[in-house]
Amino acid sequence: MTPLAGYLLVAALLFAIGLAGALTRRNAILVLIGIELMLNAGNLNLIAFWRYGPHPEVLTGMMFAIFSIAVAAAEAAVGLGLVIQIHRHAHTTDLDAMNRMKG
Amino acid sequence: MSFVFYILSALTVAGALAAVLLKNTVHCALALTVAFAGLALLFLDLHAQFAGFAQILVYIGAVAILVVFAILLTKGSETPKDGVFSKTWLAGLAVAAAVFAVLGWAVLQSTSRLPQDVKAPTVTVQQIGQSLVGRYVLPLEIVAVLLTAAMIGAVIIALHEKEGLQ
Amino acid sequence: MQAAIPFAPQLAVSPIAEILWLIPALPVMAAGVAALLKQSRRKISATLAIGSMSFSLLLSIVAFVHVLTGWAQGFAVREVVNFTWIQVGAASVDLGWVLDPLSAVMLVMVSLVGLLIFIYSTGYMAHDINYTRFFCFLSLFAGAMLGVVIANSSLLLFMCWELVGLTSYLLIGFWYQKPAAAAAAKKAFLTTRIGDVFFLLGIVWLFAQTGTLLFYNHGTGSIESASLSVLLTQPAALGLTAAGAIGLLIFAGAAGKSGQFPLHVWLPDAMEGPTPVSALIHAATMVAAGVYLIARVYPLMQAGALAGGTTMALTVVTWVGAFTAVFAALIAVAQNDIKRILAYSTVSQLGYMMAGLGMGGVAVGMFHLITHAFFKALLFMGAGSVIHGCHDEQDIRRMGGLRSDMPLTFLTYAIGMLALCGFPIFFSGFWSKDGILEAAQHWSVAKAPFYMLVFGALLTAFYMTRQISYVFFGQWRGKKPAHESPAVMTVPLAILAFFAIALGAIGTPVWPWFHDFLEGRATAFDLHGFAEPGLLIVMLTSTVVVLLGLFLGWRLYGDRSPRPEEPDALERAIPPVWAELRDRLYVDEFYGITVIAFYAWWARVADWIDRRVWGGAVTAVASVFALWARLNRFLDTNVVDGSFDKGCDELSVSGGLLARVQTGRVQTYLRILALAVVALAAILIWSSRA
Amino acid sequence: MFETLDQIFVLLQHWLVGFLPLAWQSVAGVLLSVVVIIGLFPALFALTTVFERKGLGRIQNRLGPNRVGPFGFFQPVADGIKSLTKEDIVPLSADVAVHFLAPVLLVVSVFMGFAVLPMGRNMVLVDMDAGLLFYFAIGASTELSVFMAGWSSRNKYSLMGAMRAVAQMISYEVVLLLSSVTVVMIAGSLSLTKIVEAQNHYTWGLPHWYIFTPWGLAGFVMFTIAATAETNRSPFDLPEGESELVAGYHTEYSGFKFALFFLGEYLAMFSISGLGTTLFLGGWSAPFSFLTWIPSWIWFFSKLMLSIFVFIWMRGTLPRLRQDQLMNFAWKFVLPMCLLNLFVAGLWRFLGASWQRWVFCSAILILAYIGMGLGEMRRKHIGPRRYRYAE
Repeated sequence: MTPLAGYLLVAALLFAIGLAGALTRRNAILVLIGIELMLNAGNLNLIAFWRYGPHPEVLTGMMFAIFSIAVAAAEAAVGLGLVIQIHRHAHTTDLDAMNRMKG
Repeated sequence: MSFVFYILSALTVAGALAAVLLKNTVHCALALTVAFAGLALLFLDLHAQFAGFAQILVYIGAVAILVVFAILLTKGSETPKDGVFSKTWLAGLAVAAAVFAVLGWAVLQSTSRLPQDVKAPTVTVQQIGQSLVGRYVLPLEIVAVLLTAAMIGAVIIALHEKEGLQ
Repeated sequence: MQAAIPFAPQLAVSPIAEILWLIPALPVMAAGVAALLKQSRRKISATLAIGSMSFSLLLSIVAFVHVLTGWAQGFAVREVVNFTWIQVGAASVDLGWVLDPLSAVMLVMVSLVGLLIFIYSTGYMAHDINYTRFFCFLSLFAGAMLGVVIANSSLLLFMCWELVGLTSYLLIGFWYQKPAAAAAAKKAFLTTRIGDVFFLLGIVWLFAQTGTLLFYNHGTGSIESASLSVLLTQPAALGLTAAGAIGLLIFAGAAGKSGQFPLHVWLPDAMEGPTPVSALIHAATMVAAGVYLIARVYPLMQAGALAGGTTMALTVVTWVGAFTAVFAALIAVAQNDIKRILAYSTVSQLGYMMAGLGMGGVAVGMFHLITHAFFKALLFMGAGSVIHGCHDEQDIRRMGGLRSDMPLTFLTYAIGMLALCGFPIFFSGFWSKDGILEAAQHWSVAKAPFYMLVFGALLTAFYMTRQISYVFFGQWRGKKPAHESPAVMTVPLAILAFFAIALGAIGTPVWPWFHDFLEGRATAFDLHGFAEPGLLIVMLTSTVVVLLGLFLGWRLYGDRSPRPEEPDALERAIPPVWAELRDRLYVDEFYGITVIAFYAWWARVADWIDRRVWGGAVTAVASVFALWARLNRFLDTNVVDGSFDKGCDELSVSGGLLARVQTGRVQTYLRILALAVVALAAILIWSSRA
Repeated sequence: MFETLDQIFVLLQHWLVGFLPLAWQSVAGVLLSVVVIIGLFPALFALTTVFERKGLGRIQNRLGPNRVGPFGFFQPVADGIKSLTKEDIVPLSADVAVHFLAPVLLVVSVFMGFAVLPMGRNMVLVDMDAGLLFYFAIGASTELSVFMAGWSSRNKYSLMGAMRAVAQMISYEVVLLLSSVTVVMIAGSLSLTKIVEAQNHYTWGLPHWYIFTPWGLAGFVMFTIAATAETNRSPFDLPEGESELVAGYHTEYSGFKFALFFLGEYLAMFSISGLGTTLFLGGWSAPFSFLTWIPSWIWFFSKLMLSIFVFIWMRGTLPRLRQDQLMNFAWKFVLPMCLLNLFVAGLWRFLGASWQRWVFCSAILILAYIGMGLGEMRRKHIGPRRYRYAE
């Protein structure tokens, strides 16, 4: 079992956990947390591949990870803003309650 | 497979599990930060110093705080009466398990083809900076634009309907 | 006659030539600014226009002096500044400007007269609401005209030419609320367009033949010997060379602008515009543009002429000019509108210029153009002053005895009138017209033009006498008493009057300064100028003719004032002729029943075709489709609908089933998504496993 | 002689580690330094408290502590004993785990900041290539512990204090980062030791500290402001504004946990002063070339104490701001100035070693300062305000 495989398995586990959280929690914010976890699993994969890949000096994987971190930050900001607005509007963050498009 | 790796991955996975399973939302957020920290340490373990610090700075310094703010603003800190898991949690769990099974299967399938332990690459911040403004300058610009747009968008979204508040 | 100075082309361009473009640019800029001003900013716009114009005048004078010094040092200045505007593969569209005696003289004349007219307008238009707009148009016009003058590229010239046309349209129709003015503007625009089409054709042809748009370009220009020889070898239709044909086309354009015979109809109507406009456009500048154009492309017109001989193009120019001169003069005799008379006299004088160009060369025509510009502007502005003084009365039969009411106007007007008639010795008109007559006498082709022009001179003297005695002698026949105009209007009159006299001095046979200047010869003062064969005869004839004209005019109209309603003296003498003349020889009517009628008929035909033929076809097709549609409806209602409704029900049921999936729950979607990913990944791995 | 004096601590460490087998030496060396730091700065903290109280006393025209020991210098000892022996009260409804973790986390994360500060020539715990980034990453995580403290003690004063603190810290962290980035731009490195080295030159006996350049001065001023806000010191001490919220996020803390918060606050002050010193004041380099013989660590700590004194001075002098003033100031004045300063630093680098760059850069900054200042003065809108997190 190579170290890379280990990292990949951890990443997969994280991804699965995040997905489970996103799929099972009711609170929209926690769904977002799950999504963040999935993103981070992806980052871990990127870094691991960069580290054990053929050309680490090109930095592709790390750059990818850094950019995805930035994108994740943006995503979190917008997502949470949406959640807050929804809460103001519907006074709930329960996803089971939020199943209508009409206000 | 170093000893450190096991510790860190255990910490990370534990944090993630806690973040998903805990009842109290704020606890979830704090556990999430633990997971983030574990990930950052994993990055350091992978000699990705810069990425690790960036991870801490962005996720623990910004995203976690954002989440916390959001929780408090949506009064989500108190746990709801009727369970924190949706009615269809079983299906979700099954799906997640399936995903993990497939991914794990894929990894194990290809483990023979994965490269063995190669010597750690040494990258200085200098190199990262140069490639950021050199080879990857276009993505950098795009990300900059994206962040600006996201900031404005978030502000617009989160702004009150009523004017004159900050 | 001295030998011409060998033409020394100048490669080094003097600074003044470099900035020559400023001369037209300044007024255009002023116009641009004025266009943005509010209507209430009257002072600013007037100041802008006059200021820019005076700058242009300054520059023009500098340029003129530069050319003069060059000439005095013994070489004909011709400085060109060219640049490429658009580069299309090998061909390039070049623009540029030229500074040579011709353009220099014209520049000074246009900017000087223009400036005077601007100043005059501040008084004349003082009570107009659209004062600002007026000055905007005026400066734009002046800029365009100056552009025509300096243009060294047929394209640039054409652009400015069209701009001149546009602005004249705007200015003639300035009082667009008057239907007559609007109609006149439209008429002027369309009529000149007819000429411009030919002009454009000529330019295109010239470009196609010579491959360059530039007139002068250090020997490679389109009207320089190199390309002229090319043009001469190209035969065109009916025994013309390409050069001749192009020349004729360009002349058509010139005729349009300068109101030569077939296209003269717009000029008299254009008097509907404000009087300064009439003075500017229809005396000094725009109508002169045609003449100037011919002078500019004179090498082209003259190409292939044997020594002292003439060419087809020039012959045509001559005949048209001479005919127009007599024809317009005849009509002018029987007009009662003070400005119309002047308009027709302008047409006839332009005819003189054309004839002069045709027979005597650039100098002769241009000299008359310059002198005429001054005294005709003077006359027009005098007329404007009279109209102003008589409270916008234009009918000369309702005036009279004004010489006591408005002495200054009378004095200047009389000077202008004498200059126009060509009163001997003292007046510029005499010398310039004399030059033309002399050229006509020496013309090798035919003598007829000479006699026509002499007759024209007689008529000119006659109708001017008639007009002046109607307006200034006898006693007042109007309603309200007249008053003298303000100084701002009379001072320009005085200045122009001075020029109307003084200009003659530079064109006498004794000291043919102007001719030599234009043709680049050393000049000298020698009394043998009179000794030239036949010159004295010519001078004598013209003198006699003029005096005769004056005598007749005075005899018939002098110092007695018929009441407006009672018929004209000449009318009593020869009624039928009079009627003919009064109705302007029915040219407009002729056009009315020919050209316009034809167009109207053709429009009706087209209309008929539209309605009947195409309309019918369309209706037929439509009805076919309607029939088909009915059939379809029958089928639908009875056959299709039943099955279709059935199908719809089926669909809605199954849709209902599918809609169950669309719970609107994010997590459901995410779940399905994840499942799909799982399936895909599984397939992928399975396939790659083997 | 001076060399040994300069390097004395380094030599000492090597000598001590020398006793151990080679395999452990590196680890042992690090541990030793950590122990030293952990020992040193709390002592400094103790000293500072008494200095601060006496200094404030002077400023407010009173004596301050003067009972315990000579001139009351043993006051901190008494305080320490008191806080250790006091009962540790945990509110009933508090979230025990978080309530306990918060102060620990705070102190730990603050301590970690010292790891990258060069306290003298060759005297840095870990000479990291991305030292500054590390510092900020760690600094960012203190906010979380503050929030934990505020939230876990289930008290609206604590919560409000915490939220204020977090909001303020986030706002001013941006400023802190941006004002430091100028230094990174010029020095061309994120490593603090390299930054110090870059400033350790002299012309005519005067040092090349970054504070002596237009952008450096502006950056330093803004850095100081941000640092004051980051450490919740007066005039930015709203989070623990006694008059409004009893003691902010550590209202519900007592005994040793409270002491930990106290310690954490002062340690944060030390570390950020150290950072400022390193970035702008030339770290451990001597102010004049003829004073280089004085050991570098003396210079570092004297500069540190100097900036501490400035902190105390400000606290004694300036009144507390209002929340909206704080925020407006951060986002509408300091942040734009920081961005401008970035541009100016770029210009400085671009213009190279020419006299014009002094003129241009100072002119731009001064004009911008005056212009924006006037603008801010003109539009002062004071009215009812509500804060998002207080709804």
